[in-house]
Amino acid sequence: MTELAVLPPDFAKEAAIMEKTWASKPGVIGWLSETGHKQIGLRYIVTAFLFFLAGGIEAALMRIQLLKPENHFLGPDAYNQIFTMHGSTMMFLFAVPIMEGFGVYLVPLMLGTHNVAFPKLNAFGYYIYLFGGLFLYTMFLLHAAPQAGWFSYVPLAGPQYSPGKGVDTWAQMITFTEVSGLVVAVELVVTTFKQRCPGMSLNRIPLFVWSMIVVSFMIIFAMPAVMIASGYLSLDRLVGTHLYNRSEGGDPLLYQHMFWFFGHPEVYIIFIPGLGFVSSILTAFTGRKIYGYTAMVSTLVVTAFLGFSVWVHHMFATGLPQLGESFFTAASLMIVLPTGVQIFCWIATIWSGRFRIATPVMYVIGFFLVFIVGGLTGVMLASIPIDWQVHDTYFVVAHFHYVLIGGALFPLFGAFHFWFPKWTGRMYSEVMGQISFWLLLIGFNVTFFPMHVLGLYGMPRRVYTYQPGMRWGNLNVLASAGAVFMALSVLTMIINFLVSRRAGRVAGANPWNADTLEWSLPSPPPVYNYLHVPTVSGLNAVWDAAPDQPYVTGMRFDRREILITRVLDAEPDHTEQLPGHSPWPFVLSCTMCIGLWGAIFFAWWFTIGAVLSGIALIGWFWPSDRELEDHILREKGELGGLELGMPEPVREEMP
Amino acid sequence: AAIRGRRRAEAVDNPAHDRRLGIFVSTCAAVTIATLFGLLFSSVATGNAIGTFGKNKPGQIEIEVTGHQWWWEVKYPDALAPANQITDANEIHIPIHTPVLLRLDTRDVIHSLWIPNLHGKRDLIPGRVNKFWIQADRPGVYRGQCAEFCGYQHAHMALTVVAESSADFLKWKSHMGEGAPTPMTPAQLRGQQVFLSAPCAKCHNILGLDAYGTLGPDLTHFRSRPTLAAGQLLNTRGNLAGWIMNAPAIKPGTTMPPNQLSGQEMSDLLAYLETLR
Amino acid sequence: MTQRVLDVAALTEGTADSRSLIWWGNLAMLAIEGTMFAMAMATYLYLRSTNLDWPPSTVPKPDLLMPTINTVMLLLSCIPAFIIDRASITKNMLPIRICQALSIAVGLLFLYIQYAVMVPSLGYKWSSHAYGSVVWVIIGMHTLHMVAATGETALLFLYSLFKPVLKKHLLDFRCTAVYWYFVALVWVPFYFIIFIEPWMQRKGS
Amino acid sequence: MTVLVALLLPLPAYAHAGHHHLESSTFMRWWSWEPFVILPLAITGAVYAAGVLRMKGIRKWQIASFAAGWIALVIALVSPLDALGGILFSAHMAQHEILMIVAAPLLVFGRPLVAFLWALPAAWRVPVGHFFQRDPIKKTWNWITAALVVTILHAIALWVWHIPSWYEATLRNDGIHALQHISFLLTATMFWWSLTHGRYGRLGYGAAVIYVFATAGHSGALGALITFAPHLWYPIYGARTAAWGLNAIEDQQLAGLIMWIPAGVLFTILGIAIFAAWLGEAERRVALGTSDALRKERT
Repeated sequence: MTELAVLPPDFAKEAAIMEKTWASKPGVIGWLSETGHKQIGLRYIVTAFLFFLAGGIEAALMRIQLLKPENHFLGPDAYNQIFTMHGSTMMFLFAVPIMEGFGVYLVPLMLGTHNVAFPKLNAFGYYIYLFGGLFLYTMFLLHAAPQAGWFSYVPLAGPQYSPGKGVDTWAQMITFTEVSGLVVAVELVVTTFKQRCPGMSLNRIPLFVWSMIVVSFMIIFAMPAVMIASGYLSLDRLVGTHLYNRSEGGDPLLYQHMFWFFGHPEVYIIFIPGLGFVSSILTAFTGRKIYGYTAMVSTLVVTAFLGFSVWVHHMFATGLPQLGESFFTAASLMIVLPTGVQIFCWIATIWSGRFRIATPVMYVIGFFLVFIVGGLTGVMLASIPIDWQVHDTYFVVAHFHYVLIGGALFPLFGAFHFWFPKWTGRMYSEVMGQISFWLLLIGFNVTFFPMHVLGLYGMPRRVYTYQPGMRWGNLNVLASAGAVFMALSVLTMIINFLVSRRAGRVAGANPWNADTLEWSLPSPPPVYNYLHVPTVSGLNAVWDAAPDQPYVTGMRFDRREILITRVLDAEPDHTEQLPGHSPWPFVLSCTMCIGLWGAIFFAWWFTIGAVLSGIALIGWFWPSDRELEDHILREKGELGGLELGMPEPVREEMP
Repeated sequence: AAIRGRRRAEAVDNPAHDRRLGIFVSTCAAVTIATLFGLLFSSVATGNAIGTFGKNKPGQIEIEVTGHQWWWEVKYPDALAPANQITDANEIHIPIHTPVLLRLDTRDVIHSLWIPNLHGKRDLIPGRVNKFWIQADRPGVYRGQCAEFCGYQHAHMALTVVAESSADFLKWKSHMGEGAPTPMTPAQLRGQQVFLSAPCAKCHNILGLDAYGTLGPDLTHFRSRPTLAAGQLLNTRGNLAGWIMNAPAIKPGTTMPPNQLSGQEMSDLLAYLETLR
Repeated sequence: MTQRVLDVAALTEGTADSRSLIWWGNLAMLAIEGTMFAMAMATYLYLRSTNLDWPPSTVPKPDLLMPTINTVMLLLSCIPAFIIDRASITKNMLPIRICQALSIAVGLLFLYIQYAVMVPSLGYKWSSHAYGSVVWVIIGMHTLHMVAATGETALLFLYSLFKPVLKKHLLDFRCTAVYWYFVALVWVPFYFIIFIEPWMQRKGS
Repeated sequence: MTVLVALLLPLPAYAHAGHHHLESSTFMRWWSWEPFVILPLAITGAVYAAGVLRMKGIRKWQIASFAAGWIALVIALVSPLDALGGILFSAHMAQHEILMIVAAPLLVFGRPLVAFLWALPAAWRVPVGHFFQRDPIKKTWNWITAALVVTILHAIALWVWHIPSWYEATLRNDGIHALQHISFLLTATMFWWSLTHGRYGRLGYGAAVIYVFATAGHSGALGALITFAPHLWYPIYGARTAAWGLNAIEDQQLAGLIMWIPAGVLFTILGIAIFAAWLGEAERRVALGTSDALRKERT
């Protein structure tokens, strides 16, 4: 590579070509064959947010039902469906996908590349997620929703005690959303390790991106477990296997082990991106780099490691070996340490930086307050004698809402406000932002703090009603009242965003003076992201850039060409061309729906779907005309050679 | 494009400052570790104490609790004379100051027995027997309930634990061991016939009567129990009549079917059931 | 002021080795599927440890001959896969085509033997007992992967007969070869637990 | 965190301290002085010491690491732990874990191969070094120590030896027992060697973290299976354990737990150390200026 000292380019002309190369196609078919990461990322975010609203409405219905003892607002049938839907929606259709959406949207921007590594796969992941969610809600509206809880323990969810198609729907939804999760995980891992802009060595990857890498690895090793667990459930229900049937040699606890082997990492999969948001926001609002970068990254990895060995603490009440208690408690307590170190590093950062206040950072403060309470009750739950008392009570409900809303939702809402100017090019209203924050903080605590007390008073989870004389009534009224504030908060936020999107102040490229690469782009970013791949010379890309910070030249503008760099030091290695629009991801997700939905009703549909999917895959991988055209040009010598007789491959990092 | 319009933040990081921050973070981490150790030790010590207190103590008794959707079956096995086993439902009688070993099993799905004032939870899992110890030191009535979601009526699956002096307990036990009292009045006799001819006897057992159903709770001394339908209703005559007429309306999902009884049959049946004390 | 640039025009476009995106994607997919197989294995071992009667006494000792031949054949099929892998580096199409044809033949034969000989001789069904369920699940999972590996090879074979072979197809050949190793090797522990292990048990202990 | 593990181990035993029927003073005398164990240990230690004395390149912490690893070997193979392993499954498990994730990595961090080479007389050093650099030998070595290969080898060693009939055979026959220990120690040493000094050096530390994770995963799974098993895996321990006051099933649970949790914590520590070294390597390379064009020295 050479350095040029001249500044020749005609940016406008190049930009016009790039615009044409990367542009979206018009029309419905164009929309369905979109593969740009920003569009797909936004679709994830919007879809997941809509599911969040649905889950919120379900929560509100539950709160109404629990307002008074022996209430008849919802019967047990409706209530059990609704709490199952609430849990499944929030875990599988909202929390994970929305974090993935942020990853898909932000990671390529933060890394200085044009798109994710496998754009078609990315689009496929979105549709499969969407269809999984729509299928669940369709069945819900047809009164055939699952009602065995979001955890679907067998034998309650098994063929004998849950007749109907509800649990099958649930199991299939799991397959769909987990496929989508796995797809995004693969995307993000490969994108991050191979497509970083030159100069972004491992130790300069933004912390948010690290959090997404850690999450992606956790997804790769955790989500297969729940797919297998729910797959066995489907098989037991649909074709009569006995994997969970004790009387034929199966074991219901096998399901719990596999479910929580996934379920515990799942919690981290949800809140680790939240930690990434916090780091991003704090960097911008303290004006200094995060204190203890290496410690922050390492503790994320430690959390991931430990997350896989403590699933058993969800099963303390199943009667585990007494001897194991000290081990399980110790392992669960150990998780506190890495998370604690992160929090201490943030405090150190705030302490030594120039702290400014705005809505995003207020959400971060909310995160600290709420998440720490959740962490403390988590420490309590790690203790087996305490867990035996409060397990499956409202105390646990309070605990994990403090962890998940504190650890994921507060940072997420902060992230909404933080990146809103980047998405839309306009600023949100600060006043409304702060109003929605206070409503959420107050509403959340009013809703969930009393649940700790309810749990200690003995109110179990998942009861559709309770009896008078249990002293639970008033606290339930309080909790329901808090929910009103939470609803108002979300409403305020939506209105704020909808209005500001059109009428907000123009934001400019970097309203927060933040440090990561996406803030060097105009808001909203152009369809191709970077006209020239940037380079970075420090952890805080924007702040550390020299006045003449180099950018990359010599790449094609008329192809979707991306720069591949080396894993460790991000030295330029080679270029690759990404595919453009393609209808096949959509088609493939439809054929998979035929197979997997159909199988619920008649097993042969699975085979039909598999054959159709095979055909769709052939279409998917069929080279485009453009690739063949390039090939012909190459043979004529008009477009670089095909370098046959390549040297012995350099095996770089992986075997 | 190249990165344009960048502003460099003032350098806030200086080494001396960062050293202080390092000390802060490592001190906090050390304190965290120390605290966790304290918690670990106290937790394990407590766990051991409550997990094993009944072992090797004299005079312990064993009770078998079986979960059903949505009620509890309670058995008092008699090791010496298995035929003397007592069967009860939705209430556990225990003597005070005595360690009681509960053996937990389930007939259908997973349930979890939780008597908050006596101990934490333990799941009832198909195909395995979980055991745990409880002990009451004060006489009284303790409420317990199912803590693991078990379907439609998970909310209505409570039981009561009656802790009483050993003498009272033995008295209760011997009373329970007797069969049902013989009906005296004509109404009661007619009621007994209703019980046997209507579907009741298919599901319920009454000791000393030609009724051996095991799907529903044992009714031999059912009027001595304080509640109906696993803690949902007080065991009053009115509630009982409503329950027999149309149980699913009161407790949707219950396996107890509605019964088409004439007014006369119902009052006879109630008269008979009144005797089962 | 001058503006520095980093000129990458000299870099090659695309590679057919471990540096490329697809290679990494392939590895990630293998990690996912490897985890799934590990879960299937864990299921087997878990159920084995909770059942004293395992395999159930009604299950006859498995036939060893055909499954062993089949397994050895599958392992040997790594050799053509290896040749495809190596020959793709230099785009030497003749050995690639021959070995692809060979792989397809082995794949089909393996599947034929699995379903025409081995499965009927098992003596139980997935619905017979949990042992049957888990064995069938394992065989089914592996079959799906075998079908995928064979199908992928077949499609690449047919495609390369009629259409120009681009660099990305060379990469596809190599990734398919890696996938083939995976599908072949992952069968070995399952072969061991389904066919060998029942013979190693001292019954009645 | 190491302290945490160390403190964790005695806890369950502590809970049962009141019960054991064997006096600790009795079993503390059970040192094994098997020449087949003592001799190789002594020779290895001496050769390493000789090599280190002659050569300057090995750092102090590396020497300390080797020494610690050597002591761990003594604890595992010579101290009463070895004899106790014949009575208690859990002690046997602790012994194996010490071999595989304490001794093996510590020995490897001490760069024993370099030290051994230097222990040779000066005249031999170069030819021996050259011999190992020759193509077929180097290629074979590279292949055998490829991270994936050693990970699989180590996994096979771990799982195969836990098949009941095989494991019980080691308790009946000292020769088989020695073979088991050798295969655990050897594959583990190769595993850690390959990850830390292997072909790709620090470049490969990213992949190494995944291999550590995978190994932690399958070994933890084996531990979990042993912990939750309702029956004895190795009935031979049934009678032996009673003398210790644990019942055999509890002993088995303890063994499984040791393999699952303390070992998992050690894997985590080693994994994170490798990960941090990977990040450090990135930092070093950037500082060395391979990304020269990007540094901001020019204005």
